[in-house]
Amino acid sequence: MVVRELELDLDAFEGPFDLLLTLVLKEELDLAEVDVAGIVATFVERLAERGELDLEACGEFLVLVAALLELKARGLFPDEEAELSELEPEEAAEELARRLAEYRRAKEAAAWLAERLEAEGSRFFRLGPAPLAPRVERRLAPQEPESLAVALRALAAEPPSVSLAHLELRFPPVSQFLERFRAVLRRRRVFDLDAEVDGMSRIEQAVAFLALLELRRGDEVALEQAAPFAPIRVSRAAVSNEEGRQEWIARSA
Amino acid sequence: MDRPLRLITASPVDRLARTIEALLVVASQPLSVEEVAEATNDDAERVETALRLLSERFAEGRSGIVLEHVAGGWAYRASREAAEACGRMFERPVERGLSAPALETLAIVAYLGPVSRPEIARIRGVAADSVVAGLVERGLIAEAGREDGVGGAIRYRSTPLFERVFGLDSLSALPRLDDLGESTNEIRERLESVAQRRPA
Amino acid sequence: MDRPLRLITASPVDRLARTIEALLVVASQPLSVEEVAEATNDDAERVETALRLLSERFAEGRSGIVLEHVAGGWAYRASREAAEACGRMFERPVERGLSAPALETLAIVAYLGPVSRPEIARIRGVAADSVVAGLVERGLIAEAGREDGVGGAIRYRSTPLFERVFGLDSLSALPRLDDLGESTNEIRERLESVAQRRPA
Repeated sequence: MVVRELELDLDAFEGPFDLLLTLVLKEELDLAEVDVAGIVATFVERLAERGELDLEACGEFLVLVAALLELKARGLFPDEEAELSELEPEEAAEELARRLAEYRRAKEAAAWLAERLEAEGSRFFRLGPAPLAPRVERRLAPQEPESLAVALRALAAEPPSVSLAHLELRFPPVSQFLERFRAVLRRRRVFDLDAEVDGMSRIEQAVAFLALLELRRGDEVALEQAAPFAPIRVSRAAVSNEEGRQEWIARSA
Repeated sequence: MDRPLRLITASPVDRLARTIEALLVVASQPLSVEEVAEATNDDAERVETALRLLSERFAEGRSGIVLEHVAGGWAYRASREAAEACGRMFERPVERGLSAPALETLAIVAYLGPVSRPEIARIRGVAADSVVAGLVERGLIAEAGREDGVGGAIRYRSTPLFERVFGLDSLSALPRLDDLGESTNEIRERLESVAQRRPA
Repeated sequence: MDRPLRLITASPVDRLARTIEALLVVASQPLSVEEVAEATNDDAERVETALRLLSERFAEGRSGIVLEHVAGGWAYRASREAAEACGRMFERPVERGLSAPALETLAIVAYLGPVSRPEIARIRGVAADSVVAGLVERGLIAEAGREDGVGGAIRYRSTPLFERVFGLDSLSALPRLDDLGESTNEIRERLESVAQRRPA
């Protein structure tokens, strides 16, 4: 399935997905008018028609829809994010891409560390002093009492007013839902997506769905839907070594 | 006496000896024959044979690592030949100052003590366990009862060594902090309220 | 080629090697060439020669004690052959693995440190407090001052123990992030290649 050729029939737009992106990037289409959940629904319908899950397409779709949602969320909350709303759409897209890349790199680095830890699991070395080593006495030079007062005054100083708010994602991060769904699946083998996201905003629901796709991509869950728009049923993937390991690690977190 | 060298290298006792060699280099306590036998899944007699073998290899004059039988079992030590170098390595220079976390914690204990770890953590905005343990080990602070009697958190106060290091006759000689509050309680409240506003 | 064995045994480098052997067996941390040179009162070049000699002798497959360069210095560890026996006797430094959030946080601190909890939270999109506390407790990361000097959030860096547990020579032995993932530009290009700027 070619994601860019996905035919959309939305209130604000009719045509292929790549044309929609082009119009949005050119600011000829107001993203606030675009029903992103509708795009997700169309994509899911096409997937369902094909009967098998096209993982490559899901991955590509995930990145594109995440980008759209981020841009849209920014546009919808201009007052809460004054600094970001000052960004040109071009810059916003760039900033978004930068953050996606940053988070992705952190995840890649984490995956590398996990592999390394596994490979170095048989590494044993002494922690602490040797049994027959001489005891070391740590001696401290005379200190200035004033340094204590300085330290306490520093602790009493008003925190810097530099706000990190402009750096925070308003848009709920996919990772939040990943962790949430993993937690649910540790307690229950199966759950209905609709019940889990009940009461959330549409944007949150869409992000929750993205998280599900990501879990499916990693073979952590199986998804079932009896018919388009029927409740999506999420179940833990068949028990594999991988899952056993995940649970084991999760318990020690 | 056919090719004895080859025999030794390939013999299972030598393999056992190599494993014991490894256990001893990881241990931070002397190891008893029983402990080694359990870890290697081997019998005590064979372990003893292997240890004898090792103590010949790791012997004074032959090796820098010397295997010694002490009260609690077997452990490596440095050879006498290396005593001078070891002396130089362990002779730590006098430390010039404390790390920032240690100084912050010490200031809190000195001015607000006796004070508990949870309280220190609230003021600093971070768990205080390892820093407090370090200061106790250095003798700069010490336990001083518990909060609200039995079951409360342990509280800490500064020690006479602390006063000596900082050149204080007593705690009342600490520099004044009138700008922060009129009483210890006021200072404490101010620190806690600032901590709440600090970025996590 | 006269009696080469005798020559080697008596050579000063071998004596130096024996002394270094001894230092390493009592040291609590990996020793840098400079530290060894200082303790042995010898020059760095000769120390390096001796260390090379020792790492051949204490090599995997040959000895239960393995000498390796790790965390910016030289240290012994147990041979892999002995891992099973070690596992029965000792706890691993990271006994029960690390959760996915812990690994992500550790990666951020190792690559970007010193870095504060708010910064970690921004990159991961979820609060980092308990994960950071857990990593500090395991000794894999440690405090490294505060942001903006006075009053800022505490920053963290990875520790030498982290490098040892992961078998890293130094932090620069971590793979470059650019080699691991797509760069910003690539992601942006991907967005644009799909959007393909058709005549609207």
